[in-house]
Amino acid sequence: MGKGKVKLVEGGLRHDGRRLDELRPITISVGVLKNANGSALVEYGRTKVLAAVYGPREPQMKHILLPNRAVIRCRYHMASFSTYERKSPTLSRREIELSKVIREALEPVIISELYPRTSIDVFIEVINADGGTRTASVTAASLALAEAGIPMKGLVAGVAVGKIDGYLALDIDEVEDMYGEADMPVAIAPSLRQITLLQLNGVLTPGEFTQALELARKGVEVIHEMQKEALKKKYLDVKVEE
Amino acid sequence: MGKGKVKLVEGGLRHDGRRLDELRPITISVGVLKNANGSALVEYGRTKVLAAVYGPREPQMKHILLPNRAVIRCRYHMASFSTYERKSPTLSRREIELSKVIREALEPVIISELYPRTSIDVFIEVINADGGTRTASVTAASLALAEAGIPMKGLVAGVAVGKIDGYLALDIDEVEDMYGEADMPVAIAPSLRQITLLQLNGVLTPGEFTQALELARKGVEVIHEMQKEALKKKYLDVKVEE
Amino acid sequence: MGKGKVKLVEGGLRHDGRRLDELRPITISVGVLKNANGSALVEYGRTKVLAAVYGPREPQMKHILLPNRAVIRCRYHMASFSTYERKSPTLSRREIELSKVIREALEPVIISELYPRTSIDVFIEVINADGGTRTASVTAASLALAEAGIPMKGLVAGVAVGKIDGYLALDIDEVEDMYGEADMPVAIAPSLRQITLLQLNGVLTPGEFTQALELARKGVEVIHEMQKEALKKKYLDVKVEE
Amino acid sequence: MSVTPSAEFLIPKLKSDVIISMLGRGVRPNGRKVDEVRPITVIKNYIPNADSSVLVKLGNTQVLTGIKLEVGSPFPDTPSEGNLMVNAEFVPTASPVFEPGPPDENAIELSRVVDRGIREARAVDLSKLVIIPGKKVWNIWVDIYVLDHDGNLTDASSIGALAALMLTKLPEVEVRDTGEIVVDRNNRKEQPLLNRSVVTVTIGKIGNYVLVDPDLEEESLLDSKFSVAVTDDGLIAGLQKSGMGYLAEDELPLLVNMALNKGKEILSIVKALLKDS
Amino acid sequence: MSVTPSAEFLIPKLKSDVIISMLGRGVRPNGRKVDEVRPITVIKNYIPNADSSVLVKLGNTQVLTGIKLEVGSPFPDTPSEGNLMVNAEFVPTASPVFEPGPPDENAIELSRVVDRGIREARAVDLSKLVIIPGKKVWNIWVDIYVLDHDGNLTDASSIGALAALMLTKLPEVEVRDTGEIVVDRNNRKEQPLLNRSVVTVTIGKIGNYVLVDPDLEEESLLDSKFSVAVTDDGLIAGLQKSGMGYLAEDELPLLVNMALNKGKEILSIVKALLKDS
Amino acid sequence: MSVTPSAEFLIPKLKSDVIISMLGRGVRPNGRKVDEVRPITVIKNYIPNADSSVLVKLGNTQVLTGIKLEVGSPFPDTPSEGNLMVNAEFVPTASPVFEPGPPDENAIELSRVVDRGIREARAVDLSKLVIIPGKKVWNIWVDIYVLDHDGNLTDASSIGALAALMLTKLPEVEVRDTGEIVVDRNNRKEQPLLNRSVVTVTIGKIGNYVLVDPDLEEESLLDSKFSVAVTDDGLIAGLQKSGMGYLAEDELPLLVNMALNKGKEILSIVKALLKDS
Repeated sequence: MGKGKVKLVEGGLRHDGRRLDELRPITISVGVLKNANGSALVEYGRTKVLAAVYGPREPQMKHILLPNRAVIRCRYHMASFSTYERKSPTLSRREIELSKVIREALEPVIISELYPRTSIDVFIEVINADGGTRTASVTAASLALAEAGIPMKGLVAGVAVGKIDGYLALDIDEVEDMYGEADMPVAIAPSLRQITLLQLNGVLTPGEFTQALELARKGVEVIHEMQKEALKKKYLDVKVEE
Repeated sequence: MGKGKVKLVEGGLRHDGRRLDELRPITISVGVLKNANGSALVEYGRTKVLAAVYGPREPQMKHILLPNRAVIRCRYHMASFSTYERKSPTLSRREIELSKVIREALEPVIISELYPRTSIDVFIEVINADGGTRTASVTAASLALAEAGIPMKGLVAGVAVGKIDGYLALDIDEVEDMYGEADMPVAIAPSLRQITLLQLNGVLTPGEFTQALELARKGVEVIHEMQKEALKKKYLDVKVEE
Repeated sequence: MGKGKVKLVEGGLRHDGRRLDELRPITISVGVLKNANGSALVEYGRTKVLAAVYGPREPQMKHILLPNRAVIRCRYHMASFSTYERKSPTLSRREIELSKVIREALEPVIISELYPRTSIDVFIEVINADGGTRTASVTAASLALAEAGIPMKGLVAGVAVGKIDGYLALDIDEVEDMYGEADMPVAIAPSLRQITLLQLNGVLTPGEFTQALELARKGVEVIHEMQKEALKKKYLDVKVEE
Repeated sequence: MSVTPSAEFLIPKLKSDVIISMLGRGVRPNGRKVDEVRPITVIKNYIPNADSSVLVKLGNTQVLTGIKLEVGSPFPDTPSEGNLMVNAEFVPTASPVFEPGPPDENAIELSRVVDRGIREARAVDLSKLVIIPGKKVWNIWVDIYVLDHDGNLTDASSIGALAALMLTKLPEVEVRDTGEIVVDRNNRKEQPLLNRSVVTVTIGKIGNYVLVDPDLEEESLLDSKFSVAVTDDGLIAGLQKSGMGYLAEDELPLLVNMALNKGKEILSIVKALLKDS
Repeated sequence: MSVTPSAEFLIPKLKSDVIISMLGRGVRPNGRKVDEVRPITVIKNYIPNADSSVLVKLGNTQVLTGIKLEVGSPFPDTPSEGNLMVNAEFVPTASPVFEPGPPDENAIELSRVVDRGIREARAVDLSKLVIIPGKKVWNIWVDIYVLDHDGNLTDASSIGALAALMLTKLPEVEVRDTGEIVVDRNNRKEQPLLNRSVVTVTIGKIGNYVLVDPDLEEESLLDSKFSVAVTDDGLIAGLQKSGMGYLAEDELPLLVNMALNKGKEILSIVKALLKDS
Repeated sequence: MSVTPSAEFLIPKLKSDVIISMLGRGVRPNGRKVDEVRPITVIKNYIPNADSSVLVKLGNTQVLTGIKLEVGSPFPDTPSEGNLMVNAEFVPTASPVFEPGPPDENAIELSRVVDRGIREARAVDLSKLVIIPGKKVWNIWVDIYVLDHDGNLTDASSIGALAALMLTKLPEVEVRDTGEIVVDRNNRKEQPLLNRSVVTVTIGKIGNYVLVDPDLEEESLLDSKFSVAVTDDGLIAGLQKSGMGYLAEDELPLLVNMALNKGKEILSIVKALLKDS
């Protein structure tokens, strides 16, 4: 964070030509895998994330099960080729933290009480990393859960807001993350007005924080519409098949 | 495989004076350990392999057991001092693969249906490695199983055929493996005419493959006779003791 | 052991001014943690060791339990900052050995038959290491067990005797260990006249061994008195609180 | 893989109902006010072999932090910076539910949250850690050992890391002609390493109730936690929502303000404690 | 330790009887002929951060292969060669029986079979990977990620590795006077790295019946599998028998011939696909 | 974490009573005298690829020890010494209770006890292992493989390590101008590496009875064990009490004397065996 040697904003436009409040091109596909109960592929620009859901099911490790609800098992993993330098496939400390943070971003919306003594497994594979992988992961996981038929109070979508060259910018990519002053990933369940993921890596004034949160909220709303659209399309596709 | 800088065949003879279709001196001892239910020590030239069998028994890890048959557990391991450069005792990827390949070379002949919910454990320790360790392991494991009284459809024996300086050669050693063009380990249950292990590391024409397989078959038959001899000797020894 | 380049004894006094048969300043506090069933902090000079006891309780890993007695689980661990050069928090081979040696120093005095199918857990954290950490650990663990109300045949206390510049010396510190000729850690249950830990790292004549053991016995007796004092004090403190 | 934890300390339903109804009246079971931090004590230089160290007590929570300075090589991509490494160990002495072993996701999250606060606030100027540019730098190991767990380990650890860094002074070094580096730990630079203070403030949420610095009993009832890293000049240097619940969009300004106020308070307490003793 | 696996997908006895009787009539449950390979599709350059990459679908099996080129040191015993490393991950997205964790014996066997085919066919000339002889070479990481498992992972992975290597071109490098190596990934050598094509063909055996490219349902009935690495000039560059059963001595010529024919076919399909798109 | 083991070999109560009453009459179940060591055999150079090796049988206990000499770098704090590393593997061939995996606490304790005996007796002069001072030294790997377990693995391993070291001769090395080191394993120094012999003697205690070199059946009844490392000049070069019991203060002189006598005996047997064959 914050080398500050690279010019990130010029004439109100960012290094890739976007406005400060502009999302990257986002594409969403639901149901991309045959075996998983639910799956989704989400792209934020060059960031590409695959999520798959298995469950509710009975896992091998019985001792983790709970009598009053389903447990959520979540793994966020970056493929070796997803990063600029090859990453070892072994889970890093960062991946362990993000697996927890993403699980806790999904917990509030999953109605886990319906499936006691089962496990709902969320496997996320980052295929290409260009900033915003954790928020794209939440967006994808939420859709994979929906396709798997897991009852949810609402969809969750995520986006990061950054501070670059002193400006707040929506959906920052890796260059902006690396040379910018702050990166604040946010995930929101818009229909519930609940923030389920909130982190900040960098420094903000209290005022900037409020603005950044508002910017994230607007971005999430757009992505949330795309999520609903993707599920509707999936549903129509299924209809056609029938 | 295939540096090809060393002269491996001259005047029809190999670097150690053997003919192309000649096995190394082979020695077989059955019942070399007190605790194991069955054990065998097999030497192909300077290659020396110990196999021990425990079972059928109930293992600590109950979850691996199967309701309709015994599971075979197999570990192929090279002792640290067995190789030219000291080997770390931790299982390498090669050892993990060979443990599987050797287990699958024994599975077809073991009548595992007789012992449901048990485990038959085959532990192989390579004491000195000079080429052909996996095939010597199959030969030794097969004998250890026999001594342990595990019912088998037939004995399995193994040998490698190599291609060196353009010639097919039986029972290649480490130098021939390293500087030769191909190494094809084979294990056969001769009484059943079943090939239970077949790998190839190197390049062969289809014609060479057929010849190599025939060469291996002949080698295995000789070793198979020695196996039977060793068991008979063991049996007589036992008689004498009585 | 035994570089022997540093002068350790001069005019009958050691590098820190102690006599050969003199203990370092020892402080003992019992009941230093809120959560543990029993705890003690023991300092031998700059060596500082914390011990905590949980149990008798039912552990997660049921398979280790025994039908006729409690199992003792013991971990001796050095904090990363406890040593001169930072230590990796991963258990070293030395720590694995010492966990066993310390457990076996406690086993003889714990009346484990009273709590079948339970576990009594002894966790030792070396906070600062300046020689004698294993013996201070036994002293601390013994007190933590007492505070936890685990029935014992007697308290155990430990101390090391070293050979430095040819002299036997009580309670050697790290410098004396490093440049001395021998380090003999001893733990004794004085009321039972039982030696429950005895190791030697270095070379002694049979005569020196006998003297060293006698020196250790005297040191342990002093420490044992301090243990009883600390427990009495703890007991009085509790009284006052009531 | 992260798995939904079982509730670690089950509190009887009756007791939990009582506590929640108390919170409705603005009272906490331990008698504290909603925004009241537990008493903080700091024992300095607790570990002779560490370059600096503190034992911090936050109520009954005890955390021992030791700092080791090691001469090492810089990372290839930051040749003119030293390195700061924060590691947290949940020692099994601290709680009946801590098992020996490598740091779990909770310990890793804690150390990364503390690390990010220090790093992003530039509390330590990493460029001052260079010994020979591009070749030799100081590596700072901040090892946090949780000894006794009575709740809010994050803030106790953050206080520990801050206090230990405030006490840290680099040893004098001599670079010989041979390139050899001689470290003199008995002689240290006058100026302390730290150039900005930062501490996390953790606020717990139970339903609509919020409370600062939750203790273990309260933590067992929490829906979610929110940690804010606060600098001495009133900036936000890190955020982390954790736990199974959510933060309502409209309550965030309140939470952040509460954290900024409490952070200021904690920073003055720590500074005073370090001067005193 | 290798342990007899439990049958992963239990197929009802009735259904399995039906399938076997179909095979007796030369028909497969999926309607394929005995020697018919499933449709192959290849999406090129799927991973922007990889030096080359392909998403391969073999029927419903999906395998993603990415290649990373790294500047490294040669092994002491092969100073004038670069290194090729093949690694396979069975991603838990791919199957209800895949658990997260390091590669198990199946993933390790697969990667080693694919590796041996490439290595022994000298598909990549490792001596062309030298940057500074004895000091700096290219390391080629071939990472195979199985995303969706509908059978015959070996051939899908082998196609993926082949196709990704066909697309790989070494970046231009400049060796500075200081010995520093500057890599320009935007400028790549004209000539592709691959100089011989090789692909595995896997044949399954159920009793006396053989079938090429078994899908997941068929795999659950297999007694054994036989993988043959086939080069574009009709040579055998690797063999691997796997599974609990055996190969009969007299059926081997048939199996090898079938593999050689199918290998030729698959290699032309892959080449055509890569030219097309 | 060290955990109280379950009794590995349960001996029927009746049989155990019989054995203990025999011991009361000074007789062991195997007919040995209380201070009688089992027959020792040594097969030299059992492992062609090792620099030296022995297969030791102590009764029915079989231990294979191989020594590998490797050129390596000295540790920074001992620049003018080579390194000795002792590692023990409890091979699962040896006992129904040995499971494959990294050395457990028993294997680690054994290797460290053997290591300390050799190291403290200065059986190997580590300063003779220097090739280029401060830069290149010989590393000696002593790998102990327990193949068959019939009790007293410590002494069998200690004999194995001693005998293998007695057979070890350093290869001749040539240091080229380039700094390259050429090792000629076919030419070895005349003088053996070992300059003092040391061996452990283990005494078992059952109640008040003591017995040297306990076998597996006896071990299952032991309260505690006491291992004494004995040098050929009658010194004590290491002690280790192990097991769940204690040593009585007043019995120690007896135990140590017994060990010193037996150590002398074992050392002569081993020396004779190595000369013979």
